[in-house]
Amino acid sequence: MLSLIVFLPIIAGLVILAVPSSQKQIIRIVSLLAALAQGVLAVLIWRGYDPALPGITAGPGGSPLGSFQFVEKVPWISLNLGGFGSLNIEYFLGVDGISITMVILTALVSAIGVLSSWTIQKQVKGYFILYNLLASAMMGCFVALDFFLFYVFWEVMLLPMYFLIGIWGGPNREYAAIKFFLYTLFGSVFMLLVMIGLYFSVIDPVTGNHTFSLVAMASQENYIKDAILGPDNVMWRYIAFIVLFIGFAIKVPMFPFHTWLPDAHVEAPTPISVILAGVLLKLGTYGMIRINFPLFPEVFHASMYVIGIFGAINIIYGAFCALAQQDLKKMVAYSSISHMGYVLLGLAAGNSEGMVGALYQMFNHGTITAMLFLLVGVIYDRAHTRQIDKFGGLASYMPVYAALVTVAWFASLGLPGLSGFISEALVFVGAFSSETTRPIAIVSVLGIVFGAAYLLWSLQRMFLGKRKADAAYDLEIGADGHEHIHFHDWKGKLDLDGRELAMLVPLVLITIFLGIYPMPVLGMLTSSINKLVQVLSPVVMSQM
Amino acid sequence: MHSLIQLSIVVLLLPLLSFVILIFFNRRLPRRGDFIGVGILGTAFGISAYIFWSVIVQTYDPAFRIAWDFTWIDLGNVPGVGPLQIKMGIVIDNLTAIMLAMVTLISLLVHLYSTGYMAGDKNYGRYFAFLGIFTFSMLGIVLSDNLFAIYIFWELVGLSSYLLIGFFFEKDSAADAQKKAFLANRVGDIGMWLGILILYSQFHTFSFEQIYANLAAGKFALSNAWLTAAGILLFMGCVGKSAQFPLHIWLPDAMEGPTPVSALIHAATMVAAGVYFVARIFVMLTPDALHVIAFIGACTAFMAATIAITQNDIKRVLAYSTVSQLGYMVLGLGVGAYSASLFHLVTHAFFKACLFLGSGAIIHAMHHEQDMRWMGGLRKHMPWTFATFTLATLALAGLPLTSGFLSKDAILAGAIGFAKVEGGGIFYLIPVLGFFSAMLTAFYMGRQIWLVFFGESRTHLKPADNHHADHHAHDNHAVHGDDHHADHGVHEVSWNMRAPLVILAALSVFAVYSPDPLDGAKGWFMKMIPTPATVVGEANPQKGALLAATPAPHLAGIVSPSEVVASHPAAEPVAEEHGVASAAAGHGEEKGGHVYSDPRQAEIVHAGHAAHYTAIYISSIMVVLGIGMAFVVYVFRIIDPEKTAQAIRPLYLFSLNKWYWDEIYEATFIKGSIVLSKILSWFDTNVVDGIVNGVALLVRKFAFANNSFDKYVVDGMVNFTAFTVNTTGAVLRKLQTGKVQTYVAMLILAIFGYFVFYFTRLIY
Amino acid sequence: MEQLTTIGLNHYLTISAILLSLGLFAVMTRKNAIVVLMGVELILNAANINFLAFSKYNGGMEGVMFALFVIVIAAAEAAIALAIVINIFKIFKSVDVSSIDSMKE
Amino acid sequence: MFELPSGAEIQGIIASLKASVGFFIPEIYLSVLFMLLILIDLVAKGRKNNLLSITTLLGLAGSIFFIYQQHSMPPGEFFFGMYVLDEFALFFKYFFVLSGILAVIVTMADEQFDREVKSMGEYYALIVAMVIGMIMMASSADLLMIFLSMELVSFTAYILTGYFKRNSRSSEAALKYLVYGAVSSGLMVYGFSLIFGLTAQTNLIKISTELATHGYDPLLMILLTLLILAGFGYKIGAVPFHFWSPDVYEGAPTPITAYLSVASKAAGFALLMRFFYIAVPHGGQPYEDILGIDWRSLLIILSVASMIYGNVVALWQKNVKRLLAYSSIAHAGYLILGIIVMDKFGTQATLIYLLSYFLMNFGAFFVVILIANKTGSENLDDYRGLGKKMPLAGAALTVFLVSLVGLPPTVGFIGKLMIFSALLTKGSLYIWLALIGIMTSVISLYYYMLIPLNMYLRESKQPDDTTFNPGMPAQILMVVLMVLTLYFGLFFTPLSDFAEYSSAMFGIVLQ
Repeated sequence: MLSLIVFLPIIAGLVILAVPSSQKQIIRIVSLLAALAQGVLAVLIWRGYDPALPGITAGPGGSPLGSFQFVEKVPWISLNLGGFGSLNIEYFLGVDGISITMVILTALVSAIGVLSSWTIQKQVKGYFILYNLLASAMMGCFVALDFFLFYVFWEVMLLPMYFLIGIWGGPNREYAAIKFFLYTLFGSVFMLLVMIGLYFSVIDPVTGNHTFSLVAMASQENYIKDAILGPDNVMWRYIAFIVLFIGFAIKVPMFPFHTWLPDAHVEAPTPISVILAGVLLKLGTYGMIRINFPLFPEVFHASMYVIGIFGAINIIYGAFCALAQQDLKKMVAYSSISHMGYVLLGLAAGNSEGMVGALYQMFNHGTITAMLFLLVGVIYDRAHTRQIDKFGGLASYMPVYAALVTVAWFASLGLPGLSGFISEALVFVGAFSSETTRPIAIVSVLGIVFGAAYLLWSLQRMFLGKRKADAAYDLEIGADGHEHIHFHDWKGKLDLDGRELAMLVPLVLITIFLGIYPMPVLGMLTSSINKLVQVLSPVVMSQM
Repeated sequence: MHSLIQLSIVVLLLPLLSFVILIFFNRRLPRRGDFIGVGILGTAFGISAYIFWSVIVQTYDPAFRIAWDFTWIDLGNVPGVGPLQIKMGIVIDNLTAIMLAMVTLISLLVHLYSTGYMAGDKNYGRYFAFLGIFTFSMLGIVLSDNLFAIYIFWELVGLSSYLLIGFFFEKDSAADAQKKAFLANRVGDIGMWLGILILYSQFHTFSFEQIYANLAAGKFALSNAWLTAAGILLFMGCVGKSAQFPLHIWLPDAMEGPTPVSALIHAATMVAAGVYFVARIFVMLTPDALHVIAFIGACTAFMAATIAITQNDIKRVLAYSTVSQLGYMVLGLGVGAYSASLFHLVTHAFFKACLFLGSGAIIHAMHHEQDMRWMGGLRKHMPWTFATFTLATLALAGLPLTSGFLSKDAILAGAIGFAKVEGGGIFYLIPVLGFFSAMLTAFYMGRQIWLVFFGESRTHLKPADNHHADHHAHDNHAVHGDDHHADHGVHEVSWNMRAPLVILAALSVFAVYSPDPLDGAKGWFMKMIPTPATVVGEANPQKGALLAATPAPHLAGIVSPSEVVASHPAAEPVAEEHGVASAAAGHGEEKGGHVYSDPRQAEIVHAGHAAHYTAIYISSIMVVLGIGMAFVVYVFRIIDPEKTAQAIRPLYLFSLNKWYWDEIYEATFIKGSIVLSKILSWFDTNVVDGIVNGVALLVRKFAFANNSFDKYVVDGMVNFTAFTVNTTGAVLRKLQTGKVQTYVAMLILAIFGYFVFYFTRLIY
Repeated sequence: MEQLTTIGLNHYLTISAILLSLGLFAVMTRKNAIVVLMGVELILNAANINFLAFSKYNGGMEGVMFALFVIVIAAAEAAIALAIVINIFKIFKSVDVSSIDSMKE
Repeated sequence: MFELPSGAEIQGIIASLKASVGFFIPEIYLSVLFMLLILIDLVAKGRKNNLLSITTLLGLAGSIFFIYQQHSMPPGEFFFGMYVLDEFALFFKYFFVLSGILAVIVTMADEQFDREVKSMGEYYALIVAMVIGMIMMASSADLLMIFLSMELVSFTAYILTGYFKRNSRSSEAALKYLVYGAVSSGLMVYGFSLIFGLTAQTNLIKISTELATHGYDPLLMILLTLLILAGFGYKIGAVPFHFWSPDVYEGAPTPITAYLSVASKAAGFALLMRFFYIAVPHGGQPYEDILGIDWRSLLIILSVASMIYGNVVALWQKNVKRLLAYSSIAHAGYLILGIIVMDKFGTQATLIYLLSYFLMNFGAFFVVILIANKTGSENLDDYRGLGKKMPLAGAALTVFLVSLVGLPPTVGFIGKLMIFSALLTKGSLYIWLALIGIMTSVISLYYYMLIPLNMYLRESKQPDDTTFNPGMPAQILMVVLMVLTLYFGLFFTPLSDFAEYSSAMFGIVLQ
C-alpha cells in the first residue's frame, strides 16, 4: 500500500520515459492519472487508518507494528562489517498520526501541482519525469521509518527540485536553483553524520543489532550508554541535536536560514512554488517532530525556549518583510515564512495543544499557501507581472477571481471559520499554556495584526479602488456598456477558467470545512501527539 | 435539549442560510432575492420574539439561565491535563433573550429599509448576503457560552463589517475605511485573545461557567495582577469593537458604508457587542480593571462629544455621538452600574438606529448630500422623518419621558455612587465628565436638528469648490441605477423606509421600559438584568486588595437579608435595593452551593440609588443647558457660530480635526510599521543574506568570478565560509605554477616541513 | 682521530647524503633537461651507495641486489627520459625545463 | 667473501621457484599477452583496424579466468617472500584488469587518437604492461619488488602520457610527469635504503618484526617514512605530492587520464595500505602507537590537505579534465580517511570507495570523451545546451557527477557512507575529520554542478537542435555504467561483501 503510493509517480515517470517527447498531452495525462491514483490510495489509507493507535515509539513488546499502521518492513541491506557486527538497513515504511496527515496533504498538493503544470510548454517530458521523481521522494520522506531510507528520499528530492527551478524558472533561476541546492545540502550532509552516529549508538531490542529504525531510536532505553550519542555522551548529543535541527530548520525555513526561500519562490514556476510551499517546507518541521525531538528529548527540553524565540522571530519578521514587498509572489513567500513560524512556536510549546496546533498548521498552511501561489500564478499568467501596484480595481472586472482571492487571503490571515484560524489559535493556546514559551507567545500575538496588515493592504491595492494609470491591462467599454479589461497577449478566459477552478475550488472547500469542523484531521493527530508529548515530557525521561 | 435552545439554534442559522442562498444565487433570483433576506429575518425575529416572550414575560426570573453545549474539538487524553475537549455551546438567559430580540428586530427593519435605500445597486443581492452573515455572527456572539466561540464570532462580525464598510469598494475612501476598521479591531482582538489565553492557561477551558466556577474556587494560580491584566486585556476587545478611546478612530470612517449598514452595525448592534462582552465577563473583573474601564469610558464619552459638536457631515455627527454613548455604557459597566449600562445599550440601539435610518432617508432625499451646512428646512418636505428623528434626538439627548433619559440617568447615578464609594477624589472626574458630555450631547443634537430641519434650504449656498462631495453624490447616483428621484425635488421617502423609522421611534418612549418616566429601576428591564455577584470577591471596600473565594460566614451579615428576599425578588423596595445581592445568591446557588457576595458592588448600588435624584436634577439641567445653547447659537443667532469658532480657533480646530488622532496614528504606528518593514526587508536582502552569503561583494572583487553566474554562485556557494573557501582556493592554485622544478621544490619543502613538524613534536 | 682515519659506515652515509642533496639541487635549479635528469641519476646513486654500504656492514646480499636493480632501472629511465626530451625539443625547440609551463593555473 | 651456494641449496632454490610459479600464472599470462601484442603490432603495421584493441580486450578478459582460479589457492608468500597472494591482492587484480579493459574501450571510443597518431602501435601493449605492473604493486611484499613494480608502472605511464607526440601539451605533461616521478621514486629508494640499513631486511613482514623487536631511532624512522611516503604519495596524488597531477591529467590523452586517475591511484593505495599496515609497526589497538610516533597524524595531514585543497582549487577550473583532476586529488583525501582508521572496517570502506570511484570516475571521463568528440573541447563554456543535444550523455554525466558529490542513491554515496561510518566507529575521535570531509563534499557540489548547469540551464551560443548520438556501443557502455552506479547505490551488499572478503591481508591481523 505505502510502497505503491510512494512509487506510483516513479512508475509514471518510467512510462513517460517511453513516451516520445512530442506527445505532450499523453505525458500530462499519464502524470495526472498517477497523481489521482495516489490521491485514491491516500483516501484508502485515510479510511483504513485507526486513530486510536499512537505510533511515535514502538508499541507493546517493542514491535513497531503494534503502534504503526500499514507497516511494510523487509530487510533491505545487511552488510558484514567484520569486527563491527553487521550493518542492517531495512525497507521500513509505516504511518502514524503525524505522518498520515502529511501523506494526504502530499497526495493532494501533488495532484493539484500536476493540474497547474498543464501550462508548462518547454520540455514537457523532462519536466514531468522530474516532477514525478520529486513527488515520489516527498511521499517517501513522510512514510519512511528507517533513518537511512528517510535520508535517501530526503536527498533524492534535491536534484529534481534543482532542475525544476533551474530549467523552468524565471530570469534569475540559476542563482535561485543553486542557492536552494547548496543551502539544503548543507543542511542535510550533517544529518548523514548524525545518522551514522545514531546507528552505532542504538540497539534494536528485538534483533539485538544496531539499527537505523527510527522507531527503535525513539525510545531512549535502546541507547548504548557510552556510545557516541548515548545518554552519557551529553556534549555530542547536544551537538547532534543542534546539527539536525539546523538541517531541518533550513528546510522550514527558519530565520536566519530562510534567505533561499524568497529567491526560490520568485523564480520557480507556479506548480513548483505550490509543491515547495505546500509540501517541502513541511518536511523540515516533520523531520523535527519525527526525528529531532523524540530522539533527543532532553535536549529538546533544554532548547524549547530558543526554538520558541526563533518561531516568534519568523512570525513577526516574516510579516514585516511581507509588508514591504512589491512583488506579490515574494510577499506570499514571506508570508509562508511567517506562518511556518507558528509551527515552530507550537512545537516549542511542547504540550499537546501546541503540537496539535503545529501539525494542523502544517496541514492548513499546505492547502492555503498552495491556494495563494495558484492565485498568484493565475494573475501572472495573464499580466506577466506580479508587481502589486500594477493592478487595481480588479474586483470589478474579475469577480470570481477576486472572491477566491479574498477567501484565500482571509484564510491566510487566520479568519475564524477557515482552517488557518484553528491551527493558529491552538498554537497560541499551547504556547501560552506552557510556562516556558508564555512570554514568547505574548510577543508573537502581534503577528496576527501584521499578518492582517500586509494581506489586506495588498488586497486593497490590487482589487479595490479603480484601475491605476500604469496598470498591466487596458480598460474598454464592452457592448453592454459596462467596463471590461483585457490583458495584453492573453487569449484565454479573463476570469478563472475551468482548469483553474478545478485546482482552486477543492482547496477552498477543504479550507472552509476544516475551519468549521477540524476533527477529521485533528482526530488522526491527537493520540499520536499525546504519546509524543508523553515521550518528550521530563517525567518520562527522568525515570529512564 | 431545551426547546428554547433548539429555537435559538434555528434563529442563529437562519441568517446564515440567507447568506448562502444570496451569495450564490442572487443573480438568478427575482429582485436579486431581497425578499428572501427580509423573509428569513422576519422568521428569525418571530422566533426570537417568542423566546423573548417566554423568557422575560412568562418566566419572570432574574436568575433564569439554560445552557447546552457539545464537544467541538477533542484533544484526547492529554498528558498532565487528562481528557481535554474544547466545547461549543449556547446559553440563554434574560440578557440573551433581550439581545436576541433586539438584534433580529433591528436587522429586520434594516433589511426592510434597505430594499428601498439600496434599490438598483449593482451589487444589491450581495448586499443582503452580507447583511445575512453579519446577523448570523452577531447572534453568535449573543448566544455563545464560551470565550472561544465569542472570539470566533467576534472576528466574523469584524469580517462582515469589513465587507459592508467597503461595499462601494471602487471608492478609495471606502477601501481605506474598511482596512482601517479591520486592523483597528484586530489590535483590540489581540488583547482579547491574550486575555482568553491567560484564563485558558489556568483552567484549560473556555466556558464562562467553568472559568467562573474555577475563579470562585480560587483555582487561579497566577498572581492577582495577572487576573486584573486578563480583565483589562479582555476589555481591549471591547475597546476595539465598541470604538473606545484609543481605538475609536475607525468608527467615524466606517460611515463610508451604506447608511442602513451604519445604522445596523455601527450604531445599534456590533459596536454594542463590545459592551455586551464586557457584561458577560463582568463578574471576573477586578476593581482595578473596573477602574480602568470606567475611566476609558468617561474619556471616550467626553472626547467624542467634543468632536461631535463641530462636525458638519450628518453621519459623522451621529457616529461620534455613537462613540460617546458607547463611552457611557462602558463607563456604566466600569462603575458597576451593570444593569443601567445594558439598559442604555438597548435603548441606545433603538433610538440611534432610528437616527441613522432617518439621516439615511435625508441623504437619500438630498441626493447623497451629507453636509448639514447645505441642508435645512426639510421639516416641511419630510414630516415623518422629521417627527421620528426629533423623538429619537430627544431620547439621545436624554430628555425626560424618553428611554434615553431612564438609562442615561441610571448610569450617571451609578457613577456618582461609585465616586462616593471609591472615596471621591479623582473618581468624581467620571460623573463630572459624564454630565458634561450629556450637555454636549444635547447641544450637538440640537444643532443638528436645527441645521437639518429648520430654517430655509441652503442647497444653493453650496460653494462650487466643494465638489468632491458632489462628485461622490454623482457616482453613487450612478451606482443607484434607478432614478426614483430623477426630479431634483426633496420629498418624503417611500413606506418601506418610513415604517422602520416609526417603529424605532416608538421604541424610544419611556413607557416601553418602565412605568415611571423618571426611574428605570422600576422597569422590567433592570429587574430582569440584575448585577451579578463578582467571583473575584473583595475583603473590604478599599480598592485593589482582592480575595478569591471569600468564605461564606465572613459575609453572612451582608448576605442574609438578600437571601431572605431572594425567594421573591422584584417585590418591595428592600428587594430592589438588594437586587444585586439577591441575584448574587441566585447565581451562588447555581454555582453549586458556594454563596459569595460582594460588599463593594452592593455599596455602589446603594449609593447609586441614593444619588438617583441628584443625578436626575443635574442631568436635566445639563440637557436643558445644552439645548438652550444650541438654540442660542443656531436659532436666535445671538452668538454667531462662525465668530465663536474664530474666537476659539485652536479649540475649534482641535475638535474639528478629531483631536488629531488619525494624524497621530498615521505618524506613529502606520508610518512606523511601514518604515520598520522597509528596514527589515532591506536588512533581509542585504544583511541576513549578506552574512549568510558571506562577503559576496568582496568575493566578486576577488577577480576570478568574471561572468555574472559565477558571481551568483559564488554568493550561493559561499552560503557558508564563502570568503575563506574562495580566497584559499585562489591563493592555493597559485602554487600550480606549471614549472616542474617548482613542483619538485614544493615536494622537498613538504617533506622538510613534515620533518620539522615531527622533530619539534619529538623534542617536546 | 680514529674516526677520521678508518673508513666507517658513516663516511659512506655522509657521501650518499651529499650526493642526494647535490642531485636534488641539480633537479631544482638546472635549466637544461639533460642536467635535470643527471640530477635524478645522482639521487638514485646516492641510494645505491647506501645499499652497498649497508649490505657490506650488515652482511647479506639483498643490498647488492637492490643496487644492481636500481642501476638497471636508472638506465631504463634514462632511455625513456631521453626519448621524451628529444620529443620535447622537436616541439618546443628547446630543452629548457623552466620554460615549458604552458599548462598552469 | 660470500661463498657460493652448494648444489643442494641451488636445488632447493629451483624447487621453490617451481613451486612459486604456480601462484604467478595471471602475471605470466599477461606478460605473454604483452609480447603477443607487440608481435601483432609488428605484423599488422600501420593498418588501422581494431585488431589490436580487440585482442587486448579478449586477452585482458581471459586473464580474469586465471585470477579467478587463484581464489582456491591458500594465501601465502612465495618467490622467497618477494611476492604474496592474498584476498587483498586478488581484489586489486580484478580491479586493475577491469580498469585496463575499460581503458581500452574508452580509447576505442575516443576519436582524438585518429587525429593525433597514425597507428596505435604499442599503445595497447603498454596498457597491458601497466596492468601487470600495478598487479605486482598490489601483491609485492618486498621493498625491491615494490620498487620494480612501481617503476614499471611509472615508465609505461610516462610513455602513455606523452603518446600524442605532436601534441605539445601531451609531451609537456610527459616531461613533467617524468621529472617529478623520477625524483619522488628516487627519494623513495633512498628511503628504502635507509630502512634496509635499519633492519637489514627488505621483506615487509620481517622489517616490521625487526622494528618491533629491536626498536629504532624515531627521528630516522620519520625521515625514511617521509621519503617513502613521497613515493607513494606521488602515486596516489595526495597533497602535497600532487603537483604533477593537474598538468598531467590535462595534457595526457583522456583515456590515460581516466586510467591514471583510477587505476594507478588505486595501485598506490594498495601499496600504501600494505606498507603502513605491515611495515610500519603498530600494536594491538589500531589507534594507539607503541613506539612513540603518531603515524596516523602523518596520514591525517595528508588527507585533510587533499580534501581541502582539491575541492577548493577545483572551484576555479574552467577545463573539465583539469576539474576532474583536482576532484581526484580530493577523492584521494577521502580514501586516506579509510586508511587512517587502520582496521578491517576502514580497509573495507576504502576498498568500497575505490570501487565506487572506479565506476563513477571512468563514467565521467567516458562521457567527457564522447562530448569532446562532438565539440572538440573540454571547456565548460562549450558544454552549454548539450543537455538537449545529447540527452543520454547529459543524463549519464549528471548521474556520475552526483555520485562524485556523494548524494544518494548513487554508489558514491555508499563510499562516503562507509568511510564516515568507519571513522565514527572510533567514537568521537575522528568526528572532526568526518566533518571536514562533509564540508568539503558540500563545496564539491558547486563545481560538479557547474557541468549540468551548463548543459541544462544554459542555452548554447549557436542554437541548433541537432541531437547527437554517440553510437550504440558507446551508449550501451554509458548506460551500463550509469545503471551500475545507481544499482550499487541502492543495493550495495555485493560490493561491500566483496570488499569485506578482500580486506583480509596476508601477514597481518586487523581488528
